[in-house]
Amino acid sequence: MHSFASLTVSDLWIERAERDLCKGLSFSVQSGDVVRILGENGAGKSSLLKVIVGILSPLQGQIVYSGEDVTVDRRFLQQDVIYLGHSSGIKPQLTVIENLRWYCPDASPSALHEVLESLELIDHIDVPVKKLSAGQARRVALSRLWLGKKTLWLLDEPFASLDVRGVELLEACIRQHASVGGLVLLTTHQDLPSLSTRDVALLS
Amino acid sequence: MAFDSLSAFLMMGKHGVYVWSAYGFSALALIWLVWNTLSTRQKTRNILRKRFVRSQTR
Amino acid sequence: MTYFSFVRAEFLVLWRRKQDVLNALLFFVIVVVLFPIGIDSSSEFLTPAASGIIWCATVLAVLMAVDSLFKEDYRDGSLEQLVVCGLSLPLLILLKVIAQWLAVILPLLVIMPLLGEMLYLSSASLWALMVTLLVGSPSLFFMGVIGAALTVSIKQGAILVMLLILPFYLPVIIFSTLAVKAAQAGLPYSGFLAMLLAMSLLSLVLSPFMTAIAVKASVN
Amino acid sequence: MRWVWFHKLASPKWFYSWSNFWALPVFCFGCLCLAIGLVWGLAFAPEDYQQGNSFRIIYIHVPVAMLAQSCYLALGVASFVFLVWQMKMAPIFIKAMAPIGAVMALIALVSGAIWGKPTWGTWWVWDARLTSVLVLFFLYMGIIALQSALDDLVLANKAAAVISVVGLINLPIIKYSVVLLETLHQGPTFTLTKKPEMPPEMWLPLLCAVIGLYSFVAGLVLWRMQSEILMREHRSSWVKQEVMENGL
Repeated sequence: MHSFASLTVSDLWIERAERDLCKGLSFSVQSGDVVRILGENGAGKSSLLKVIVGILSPLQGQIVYSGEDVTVDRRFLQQDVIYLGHSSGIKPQLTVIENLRWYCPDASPSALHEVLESLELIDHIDVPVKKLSAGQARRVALSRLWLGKKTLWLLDEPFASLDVRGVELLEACIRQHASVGGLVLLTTHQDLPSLSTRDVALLS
Repeated sequence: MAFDSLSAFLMMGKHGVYVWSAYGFSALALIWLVWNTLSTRQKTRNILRKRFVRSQTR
Repeated sequence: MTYFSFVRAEFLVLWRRKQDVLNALLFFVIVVVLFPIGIDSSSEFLTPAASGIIWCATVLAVLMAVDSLFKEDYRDGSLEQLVVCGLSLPLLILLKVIAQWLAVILPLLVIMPLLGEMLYLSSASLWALMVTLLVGSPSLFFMGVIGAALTVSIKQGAILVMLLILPFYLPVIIFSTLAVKAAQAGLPYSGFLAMLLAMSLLSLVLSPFMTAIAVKASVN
Repeated sequence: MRWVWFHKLASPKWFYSWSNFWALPVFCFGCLCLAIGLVWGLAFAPEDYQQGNSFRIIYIHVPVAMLAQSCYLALGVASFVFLVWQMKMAPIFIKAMAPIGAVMALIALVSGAIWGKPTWGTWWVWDARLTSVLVLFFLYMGIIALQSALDDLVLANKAAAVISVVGLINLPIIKYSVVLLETLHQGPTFTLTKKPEMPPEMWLPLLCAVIGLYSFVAGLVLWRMQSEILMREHRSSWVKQEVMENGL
């Protein structure tokens, strides 16, 4: 499904609101890796993901994605990434299916149906998202992972407000993605025994 | 000197009120600007000095 | 996400929020109605003042509509997604503004003959007024959207947007009212329309880039 | 090598010590020039044959109005530089300049209005120049309000720069439009520009006051920028040394 991909971050310095979050952070991720970013609250886990995806700019450092230097222009990386932040980016006025058609216009109806079936959203397909519960809305956002054919996943607290079943589904999904050569970076306080993860620690 | 006496200078013909009120307002505004600038400068230094002293004693 | 699916979603959201557009329209009508009631309802006052009244009301209604353009997206996180989706952000903003413009200005043009009648405008000058609206209003949207993007992270940003953006609307109001007055006097007014068109085109070219800078700085 | 000074200017530390040296002399020179110009203009310049002594307001009104526009020009250029080259000093300059520009525009408005009363018989005329200075004042206030409303420093920098650049592009259009509006309306009976030429004993003090005010404002800006630099760079060691060792 994916050709070989890699993400290399070297000597990254991040400053937010007059605070140094990263001082010369370096790490590298390759196809098949699931990397957990560890750190206390406020250590800059979310900021690190935002820097990688291009919402924030680092003070200095270099970001290389699959051999291409994307430090200045993140376009190449952004075409191959799914980023899920604290707020999921799902429009509450639109229905479940409309949201998915917006984000993943290429997905075939059968694929859409299958994913919504497995996420137990199939009964709510024509319900505006604002009428769903928080957990269900989260599942709508996560269903992009199944549908969008992108290599790099940057997930900020993906397990928040998911029930046990949802966590299982997501773990399975991440495992599957890694096994076909995807890259996953996630922040979570949860232990993920079923996933073989590597950790990157942010010291505060 | 375009005026014969000090009182003529202050009267400015019949326009003394206008001239002196315009200059008065301008002077007030400019003095406020200078005061604001210098006091901000002093305040910044005081704040920073306090902060540095506190971090040294800790 | 593709440009097409983005536009489709934009129009769907606008359709779901049609109450907002209706509110802006009602606000516009009420502001217009205030003038005959508050100042003078005779045709001697209203006919020459009509274009100014309608343009001032339009400006306020547009600012209200534009101010909310990014608010929802900022709150639900889809603004972030627009920044990182790999598509050109200025182009997405351009599409978004065009969609909003259609949703606000088209209904406004539809009720314009009614208001023209209420303010005793002759049909020739009503035409001139509608043309100035059509040609001039894009620049209102494109300039307003910069202010909206700058203040999207502030809770009570509406007043600030007015303070920031209203001075820039001055030329548009002046050119349009002059055009309508020229039409009322039977003079040619195409020069003013050309000015309005030039302003709209200039803001169309520059504003998406400025707004993109502002959006990127706001979503962090 | 020729650009060395420019790159140095971009470094807050270098700029701080540079401005430490220049601010006071520039400011004092400005005060002196301004004082000479004003005393000369108020007491020694000949009376205007048309407006009488009320024309003496020109010696504060014109310099201040020029400064109000020049400050905005500088603001706009600095913003453009910031948006294109991300120069660190530019937002500091914007932050320091905006309040000064606002005060200048305000003085220009008030002194203009006071001048208008004896000349036109009314405090306010929708004259093109008065209107455009009023708009200028609104622009300054908008920038200041925006900066104080945004807590995030990065965002506040960008926001002020964006709105200043947009203002810089728009100002000529605004000016053109109000001039157009005025020429199509009935103009005021007396205009300030009708007079053919000023004699040198009238415009020399004006020139002196203009130069003085420019220099005065330059000194103020340097001081304001110094405070802003100290605040923003408070984590670097040179600021600590500067604050702890060199008192005022």
